[in-house]
Order: sequence, then C-alpha cells, then structure tokens
Amino acid sequence: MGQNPLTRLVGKISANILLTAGIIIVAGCLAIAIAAPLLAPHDLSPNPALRLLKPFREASFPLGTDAIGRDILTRLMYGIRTSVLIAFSSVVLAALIGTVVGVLSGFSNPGLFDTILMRLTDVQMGFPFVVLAMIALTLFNPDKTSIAIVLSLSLWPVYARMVRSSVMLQKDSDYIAAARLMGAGRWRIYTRYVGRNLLPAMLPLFPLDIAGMVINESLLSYMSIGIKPPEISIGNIMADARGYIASDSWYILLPGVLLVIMVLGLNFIGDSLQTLLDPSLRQKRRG
Amino acid sequence: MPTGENSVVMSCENISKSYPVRKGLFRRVAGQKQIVRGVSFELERGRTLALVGESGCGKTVLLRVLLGIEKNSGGRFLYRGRNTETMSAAEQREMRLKVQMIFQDTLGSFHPRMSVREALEEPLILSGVKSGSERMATIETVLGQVGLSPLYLTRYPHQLSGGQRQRAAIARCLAVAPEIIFADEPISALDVSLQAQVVNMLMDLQDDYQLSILLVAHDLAVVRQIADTIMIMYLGAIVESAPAREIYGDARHPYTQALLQAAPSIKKGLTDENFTVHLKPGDLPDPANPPSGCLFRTRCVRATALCAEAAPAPREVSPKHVVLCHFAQE
Amino acid sequence: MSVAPVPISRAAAAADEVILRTDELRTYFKAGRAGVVRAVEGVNFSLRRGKVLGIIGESGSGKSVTARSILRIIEPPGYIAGGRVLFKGEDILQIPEKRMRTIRGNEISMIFQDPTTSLNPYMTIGGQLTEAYNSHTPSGSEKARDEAVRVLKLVGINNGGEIMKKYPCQFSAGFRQRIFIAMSMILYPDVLIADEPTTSLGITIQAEIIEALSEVQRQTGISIIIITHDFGVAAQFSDDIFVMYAGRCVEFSPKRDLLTRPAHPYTIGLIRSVPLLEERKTRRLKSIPGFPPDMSALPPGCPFAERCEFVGEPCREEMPELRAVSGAHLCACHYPQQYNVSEDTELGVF
Amino acid sequence: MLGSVLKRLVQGLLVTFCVVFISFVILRSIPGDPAKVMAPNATPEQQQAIRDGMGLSEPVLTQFRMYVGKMLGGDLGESYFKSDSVLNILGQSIPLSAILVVFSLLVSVVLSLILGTIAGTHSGTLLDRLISSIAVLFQSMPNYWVSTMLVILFGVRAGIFPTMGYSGAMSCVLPVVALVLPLTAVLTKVIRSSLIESYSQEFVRAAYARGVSRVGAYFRYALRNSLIPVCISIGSQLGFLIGSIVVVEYVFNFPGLGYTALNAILRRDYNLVQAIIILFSVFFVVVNIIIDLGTTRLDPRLRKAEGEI
Repeated sequence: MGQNPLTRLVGKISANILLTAGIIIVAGCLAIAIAAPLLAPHDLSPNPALRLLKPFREASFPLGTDAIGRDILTRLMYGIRTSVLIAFSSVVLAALIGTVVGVLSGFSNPGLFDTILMRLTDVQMGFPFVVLAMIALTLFNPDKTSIAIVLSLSLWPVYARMVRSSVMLQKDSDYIAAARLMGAGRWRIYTRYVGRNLLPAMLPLFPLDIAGMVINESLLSYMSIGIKPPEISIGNIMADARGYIASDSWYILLPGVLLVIMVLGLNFIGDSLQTLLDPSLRQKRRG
Repeated sequence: MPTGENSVVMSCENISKSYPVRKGLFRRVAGQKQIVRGVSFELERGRTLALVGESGCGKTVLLRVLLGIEKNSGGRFLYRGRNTETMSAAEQREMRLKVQMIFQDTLGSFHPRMSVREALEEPLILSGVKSGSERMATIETVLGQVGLSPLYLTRYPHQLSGGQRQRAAIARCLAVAPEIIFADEPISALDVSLQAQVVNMLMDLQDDYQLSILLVAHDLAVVRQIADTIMIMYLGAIVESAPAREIYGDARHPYTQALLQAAPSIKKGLTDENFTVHLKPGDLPDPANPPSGCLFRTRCVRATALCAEAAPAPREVSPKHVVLCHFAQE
Repeated sequence: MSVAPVPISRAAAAADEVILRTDELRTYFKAGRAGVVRAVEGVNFSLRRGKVLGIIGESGSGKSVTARSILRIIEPPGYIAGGRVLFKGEDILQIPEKRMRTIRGNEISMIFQDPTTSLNPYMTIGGQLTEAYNSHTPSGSEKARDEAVRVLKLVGINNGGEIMKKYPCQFSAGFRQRIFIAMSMILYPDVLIADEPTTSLGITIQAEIIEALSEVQRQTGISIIIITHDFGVAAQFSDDIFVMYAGRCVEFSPKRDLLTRPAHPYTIGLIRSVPLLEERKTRRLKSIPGFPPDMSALPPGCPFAERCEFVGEPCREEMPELRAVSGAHLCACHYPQQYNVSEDTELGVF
Repeated sequence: MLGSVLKRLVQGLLVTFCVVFISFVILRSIPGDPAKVMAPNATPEQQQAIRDGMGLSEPVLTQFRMYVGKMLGGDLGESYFKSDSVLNILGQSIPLSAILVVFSLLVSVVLSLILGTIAGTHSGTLLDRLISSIAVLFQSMPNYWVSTMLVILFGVRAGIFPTMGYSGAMSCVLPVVALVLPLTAVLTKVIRSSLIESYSQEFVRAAYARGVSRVGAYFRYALRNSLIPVCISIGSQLGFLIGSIVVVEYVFNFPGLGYTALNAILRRDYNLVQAIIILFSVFFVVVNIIIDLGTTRLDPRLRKAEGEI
C-alpha cells in the first residue's frame, strides 16, 4: 500500500511514453497492412539482375533484394499485411470461444461441466504449440484461415480461464445480488453486469496476445509449415533468408528486426494498459 | 411512531439454512453445516426489527435467504400473509420490488463501471418505468430525500465517499417505493460523525412512508434509537427476542447480558468501569459441529450439567419477550 | 538491553513523567506532480509513563499516520516533513536508522488493526513471536522460546509451546490479535502503540482484547497509546484523550475533563452523536452535518469550520492553535465552548 | 495429503488417456501414407503388405486397443524409419533435451531472482524501468530469430560455439542461451510484481515495526511470500519451455526430443510421434501435480483447507 501511489505515478508516466511509442508503431504497421498494395514501391516479379542486393546501397531498393531479385521492402510490407490479418483474426476468434466457454464454465461452477472444460484447457495449455500446430497443419491445408484457426486453438484456453475467474468473482458479488433483488433477469445480468467488466479486463490482453500470435505465425512459416510461397509472410521471408546466413546475414536480420519492433509496439501497449487499468494499483487512503 | 393496530407485512416461520459439508476424493456429503436454525419473526408495518449478533452468527446468511438470494433449507415465509413459495411469478415480481436491501459494503453493492445515475435508473427500468424523463424525475426526488446533490449522478461509486455512497444506496432502494427495507449493518462502515446522519435519515423515511425495516447490526448501541423489537442471534439461533426497552433494561439471556456488558460506552468511562466480558474464553463453535444441548453453553458462565444434556425450549418470560435459556426466569 | 526477569511496575516510579511527546509533528504525502496531502499537520501530544493515551479520530484524520510516524515506518510517497518526537527526552526523528531499529519492537512497539493481515500467513506463530527477540538480543533460540511462552501467558494463552508451531490461519481473528499483543510485548517495551486493535473484531472479542491489554498494562506498567474511532473505547480504556480531525489536533485533555466538559465543537458533536446503550431524551440523534473534508484539497483555516455551528470570521482564515482551556485541558478552537455533558437536556444520559 | 495426491493422479491419468486417444485418432487421419513414404517405388500389393505388417489396415479403434495393450507392457513399438525401437530413440534424445531444460531453467531462475529483486525493491526508479524495459524487449524477440542470430554471431562469424547438431557440451551453450533470454524476461517480471505485492502487505510493516531490518524483511517476508506465485509461473513456463525447445532444437539441428518430434511428424512416423505425445502429456501432468502439491505444502492456508493441519 505504501509504495503504491509512487509506483502508480511513475508507472503512469512511463506507461504513457511507452504507450505512445507503442501506438505509433502499431498504427504504422496497421497502415502498412491496409495499404500495402498502394505503398509498395515495386511489384513482386523476380529480377535476376538484382540478386541479393545489399540494403542501404541503392535508393530504389532501400532494403535490398532477395535471392531472385525481388525488393525486400515490398515483400516485408506484404508480410506485415499477412501477419496482422492472421494474428488479429486468431485473437478475436480465441477471445470469442474463450468468452463463451468461460461464461458457461463460471456459471456452472462447481459442477461436472466446469471441471471437464477446465481440464480441457489444462491439456490444451500444456501441449507444445509447435507440435500441435504441425499435426493440425498436416491435417489441413495450411492457408490463412487454417493457420488463424490453429493459432486461436492454442490461445482460447487463456481467455476461457480469465473469463471464468472473472465470472466466478462477480457471481457472488453484492452488486449482482442487488441487481437480482431489483428483478434483473439472467440475460440482463450477463450482458449488463457481468459483461461490462469482461471487456476492460480483456483489453490489455489483446495487444499482448496479438504480439504472441504474430510471433507464432511467423514461426510456423519459418518452419515451412505455415504460409507457403508465393504468398508472403515475414516468417517465410526469413525461411528464405536462412539459406544465406553465412554469406548475407543482413538478409535474415532485417525481417527479424521488423518483427521485433512490431511485437515490441504491441507489448508496450499491452503492458501500459495493464498498468493503467490495474485496480490493485489504485490509491487507497489511510487514516 | 406508528400507533394503532399493527399489521404484519412479512413473517417467517422456522427458517433454516444448512450447507452440506463435503469430504474426500469424491466430495461426498459428510455432514451438514447449519448456519441458520429455525428463525421465526414478524415484521410489522412502520416498525423496525433489529437483528443483533456477532460476525459468524449467521445473520447475513439469514438475510440472503430471506431475500431469495439463497434458498432456504427449511421453514417458510409469508409476505402479507401469502406463502412466497406458492406465489405466482407476477406476485413474486411485485414482492421483489416491495422488499429492498441496503448492503453493508456499499462499494461492493454498486457495479464499479456504472455511474450513480445508471445505478439509480436500473431499478426504475426493471420496474417498468418506460419514459426517461419520468425516471429522471423520480431519481431527483429520491436524491432530495437522502440529501445527495444531483451533481453526483455522473460520478462512479468509487469516486464517492462512504457517507455519500450510503445515501446513494438508500436512494436506490427508495426509487421503487418499497414497503420493507432490509439493512445489513448500514452504518458500521461509516465514520462516527456520519452514523447519526444515516440513523436519523432512516427514522425520517420510516415515519414518512411507514417503512418496515429489518436492521442487522453487530452491536446493541447502534440499534438503540431505532429498533422497536430486538432479536439476539447466536450460532444461527435467536437466543432472545424482546421489545427494545426490555433488552436494555431486563436482558435475560446470558449472551445478551454479555453483549451489553462488552459494549464500550462513554458513561462506563465516566464511572471508571473496566472492560469485562462475561463469557468463557474460547471461540464460536463450528456450525458443522455444534455443542450438545444448549448452543451457548461452551461460552456461558452460568452453564450447568443440564445445559449439556438438554437444549432449552423458548420461554416467554413476559409478553413478546422470548428467551432460549434454561435459567431465563432467574 | 537486558530483560527484567519479572516485569516490575514502572508506573509508581515516576508519576506524571512524560515518556513520549510529539512536538509539531508533520507528515505529508506526495500526490501528483506537485501536490502534497498534509495527512498530519502539527500534532502535539504527550504520553505519561504508565498511562493510556487514547487518540480518537475518523478515517483519514491522520491517527494511523501519526502512529507510524512515531516509529518512522512511513513509506514513500509519505515522508515526515517536520517536528519532533521526543522519546525519553531524545528526538528520535533525528537518530540514525540503525539506532531507530533498536528502538522499534524493543522500546516502542506497535499493534496493527487487522490481525488477519498483520501476521505473515507463511510463517509459524513462533517464528514471528521470537523474531523481535532474536533480532534485538541474540541469545539463542531456547531462551527466545521461553520468553515467548512467558509473554503468551501474559495475554492469557497458556499452551504457548503448542501454539508456536502453528500458523496464523489456524486461529480466529481475536486469538491472532492476542498473539500479536504478546509478540509486541516480548521485549517489555516502554511504549505500546495500538492502532485500532479491535476495529475489525466483534463486540465481545473487542472487550476481551482490551481486557487483555489492561492486564498487560497492569502487570508491566507499560505506557499505551490506543488509536480508535470509538469514543466508548477511548473513554473506558484511556487516562488521557487526544482528538484529531483532518490531520490536526483538536482537543487534548485528561479523560474526565474531556468527557464532561468538551470544549471543541467537534468533540461536543461526537459525544452527542455517538450511539449509546443508555436511553436518550430525544429519539433523533444529534448529528454533525456535512461530510469530512477532502484531505487533498483542504481549505485554509480550521478544517472543521465547514461543519461547525459556532463558526466565525477567523475560523476560515487561520488555523487555531492548541491553547489551554483549563489546567491540562487543551483545545484548538477560536471559540472554545462552555459545554457540560451532564447539563445537556437533549442527551440526558450522564 | 495422500488423498489429494491420489485425486490429482487420477485426474492426470484421465487427462493423459484423453490426449493419447485423441492424438491417436488424429494421427491416423492425417493424409499421407507411411507405406508410400517408406517404399515409394513399391507396387500397391507390396505397400498393402507393409500396411498389414504395421497393423494399419485394422479399424482405428482396434489399432488403439492393440497400441494401449502393448504400451502397458512397456512396448512403444518400432520407429518406421530408423529401424530401431521407439524406446531406444527416446532414450537417446531425452537426455539431450533434459540438459537444455535443466540448465536453462537453472540459469533463468538465478538471473531473474537477481534482476527481479533489484527491480522489485526499487520499484518506480530508473533502474526498475530499465530492467523492465529490457525484459519486454527480450520477451518480444521470437525464439527462432534469437537462435538464428546467435548462430550468426557466435557460430558463423566467430566460430566459438558449434551451431549444428550435437558434439559435446559446447553444443548446448547457444541453445541454452536462446532459451534463457525469454524465460528470464518473463520470470523477472513475475518476481518483480509479486515482490511489490508482498511488500505492500501489512505484515511487512508490522515486521518493520518490531525492528526487523530491510534485509530480514526481504528474506523472511517479501521473498518468502513471493515464492508461491513464482513457483506457479515457473510451472506454467515449463509448458512454454517445452514448446521453445522444439523450435530451438529445430534451428540448431540439435538431436533432442523436439527435433525428433518434428522429423517424426514430417515422416508420418506414427509410433514415434505417439510416444512423444504421451511423453509430453505425462511430463505436463507430473509437473502440474508437483506444482499443485508444492503450493499446498508452502501455503498453510491451503494445507488447512485440505485438512492437513
């Protein structure tokens, strides 16, 4: 309690700097993702004359070219587009599934249904994501949709547990009791009372999880079980670059740095939101 | 003070509540934890009934059962003479609105993300007031009644002080024009200088609207001014129930006497009385494993062999003064 | 420091000797970029050796902060902004932290409000009981254990050896508070500060705890500061009473004077509005209007002016100083009242 | 105590059984035929013979029954490709992965205890912000990219450490570093925040009030009370660590369990994949039981709720 006001103050200020940085980065990435076809300086056709042009040498190819002479900047822009699309949709999907399961589970606790659902999340969370994804992606054709589904498969238990614990906490609260006494029905309590607290609790998780999904998507593509060429993802650009680590190590460095910046921006936003919204950091007065 | 013939608005008969105690690998039921033991009372129009007991005695559970937040394990209760279990859904809805509650933890009884205005509108919406301006008019009226400025309508619960929040909570109850108010320790979380304000306000409202109040408290000083009848609860059972004046002047149950003795007071300070507790040292027994015979005997300074053998039957020592003790007459 | 084998009553030795005195104690809390909350602003009181001083105040009045300032355990963003705390004549705000640590728990100790949070749930009772002893007098665990058992007896716990192996969660709140009292008594300090020791407990347990405290006081002659919001507790337990409001001292006097002839309008208001067991002449309670002030935005002058029925011109401009009304009875008011509790017709109890 | 162990064991066994069953069914429905992968040029009859020999022609449930029967007898079958028993293959790869797990865990715990303590006891200061920011940075770096960078920096450029395959203890250094960085970042954050939480408790103030020193308060109160959340998060990080191991082993061609698993999946080596899945889930269940029991042991309140004390 004693340290909290100070922690909170410093937290708020640093959160704001990081938050601003995060918002700028993420906004930039979003803009690129949406407008990639308009912003891209080149098209994606190979140009054997320009094999592995090093970055920062030529103005028209600021980030160099790849092994068959395609502009890397252009390819990265399209890569961001893929990343953002897949990561965002997988998080939304996971949050939806998680919310439904969590609410059902929370309201049926204690009970068999709740126990089964929670054990299910146990299994899901304990299983190495890569192995799960590999099995799933050999089962289905790895396109954007199936990758998004596979990613959300690894994420929904997190949301389910969070929603469940929030529901269980709220279920016995006085304000729910008060609402019941005023004659509020079950549906109204779900939507107007319980639901109102869920979104703010989830809010900081979204950027953090989108960041995680960006990494996971690129990982799958890097291991050649995700997005396959000719479609572009940051992961498969890096997979491509892997062949040239000895001679042209800049090639794998660039997409990696871009990825880290993007993820960092998302994490900044998530962390700052967590600090700002954390009720335990709320100042208490003492007599 | 209400006069003339007293009409009973709510009564309950032999209400009990127990929870199963589960044990072992398969969570089988190993016993019953009896929290409320056969409580009966009548609440009269325009009167205040006080329920006094220390924490863990089951008074909050009793309230929750009475309000239907939890289901009773035994007994029945009647609202205006009708059994609530056999009521139609419409009648139950109507009763719901007529019985309102003030919670002990005012902060917890408001949704943290609802403004005061939304919170006050909620009961009106639910009771079917369609027009927004009508709702606002009602809200302004009740705010006036509790002396809270409409400026606070846009605030959120945590932005109000304890006293302001308690007023908002009372306003929320009044919005639906209830007949009965259950107040669970409405002033124990408040500062001393605000307690009197709230007690006075409750008395004013009672006089103006003939409200019936069931007031739960943990000490006898707080209910002194407002209660007409007082029930003392110990380990889920009512050990003494009497008109207020008799509780303070002629308490018969040793537990009531201990409570009176233990309550701090300025007057005792002036007469240099020390703190004394007329109780055997020890803790409240586990409700899952109550003592044999009289529930109170493990703490009672007057307990004899008889108390361990037989549970005392309620005795009426004077009109409406009922005591659950073998030695009530002495 | 050596521990007297049998605590002797020190009260008789020097009657009316002041053991602890605060002089214009001020503790502030930083708030926001430039803001400061003056939680304690110029508090003056003195504790007589072997006596009990009751500090009365509402939540936010600064009574807990005062207690913590005496022991110098205020944490950032709070800080002691000025004044002196004279313990046995020495200003303990000035001594180095290392020496201060030998005073804490050894010469001045403290009991906290909520025994369910002030004991470490992961540590055994014994571990916490003997901690102060071990850190102040390194004389072996055997000795510490014996002392712990002895001091548990002092608060009415006779099976000390058994209890010490257990954890706090195995006991009720009231019992934990007893243990806490024993813990703070293990080195027989000169001063015990009890910060709302019974607020979170029920009526009968409150009485038991205060009974235990009186017993400790009777046997050891320790000087006690009890902080409470309950006028009844202060009235029954203390010898002197100190009333605080919004971080300022309001009235300070021997008990009887303060209870029968309170001079400050706030004290009068409190006494008239406290719920009583006795029957009053009127059904309505006499209440103090308004709400306590917002500590982060205090107006100049007397903080009670807003709610005071005797408010006058100077009240809103200048904070009144603590002045003697009669003898040892001090009051900080521009218009000290001539009020007699026994003549209050509306109260009619005393 | 015994009752709760038993209860968790039963639950864990059920979870493992479900995992085995589901993965068995899924593996059998993966498109791709081991017979075709093993003998691409054989005639359909020959391929059918291979399938019959492996029992793949039977209905899935029958196959499952047979599999479980053998498994309980300690026989996990033969690898289709390495012409070695699954048990032998696992016996070779498990120790290598175990080295990675143990060392990265050890290093991370020590490092994060130091960093987390510094940040937690100086919360709000520049130092704290620096440590926290670096933690976020390392958390934001994908494992495989860090691994590749390490390969470039220390392997390709400097040639200090071997970067491919396993050739003695030096081969483990870079994979361990790649695993330690993100793990330390996460644990540092957890330790920092639980220390801050512990320090805000009233009993720390009570300890100060009885003359306990800052150092004493750190060890006996703040650190001790942070142990449970830290243990829980180490437990949940173990699951994550297993996932990272697969990736890191892939990048370093490190012949541990993860590398074996990936290759097995790509080659439809059912028996091997199945065995690894069983291994993972048993590991996970055991870790969870240990964490559950450990936290119960550490927390007297939980012990009381379990009726132990």
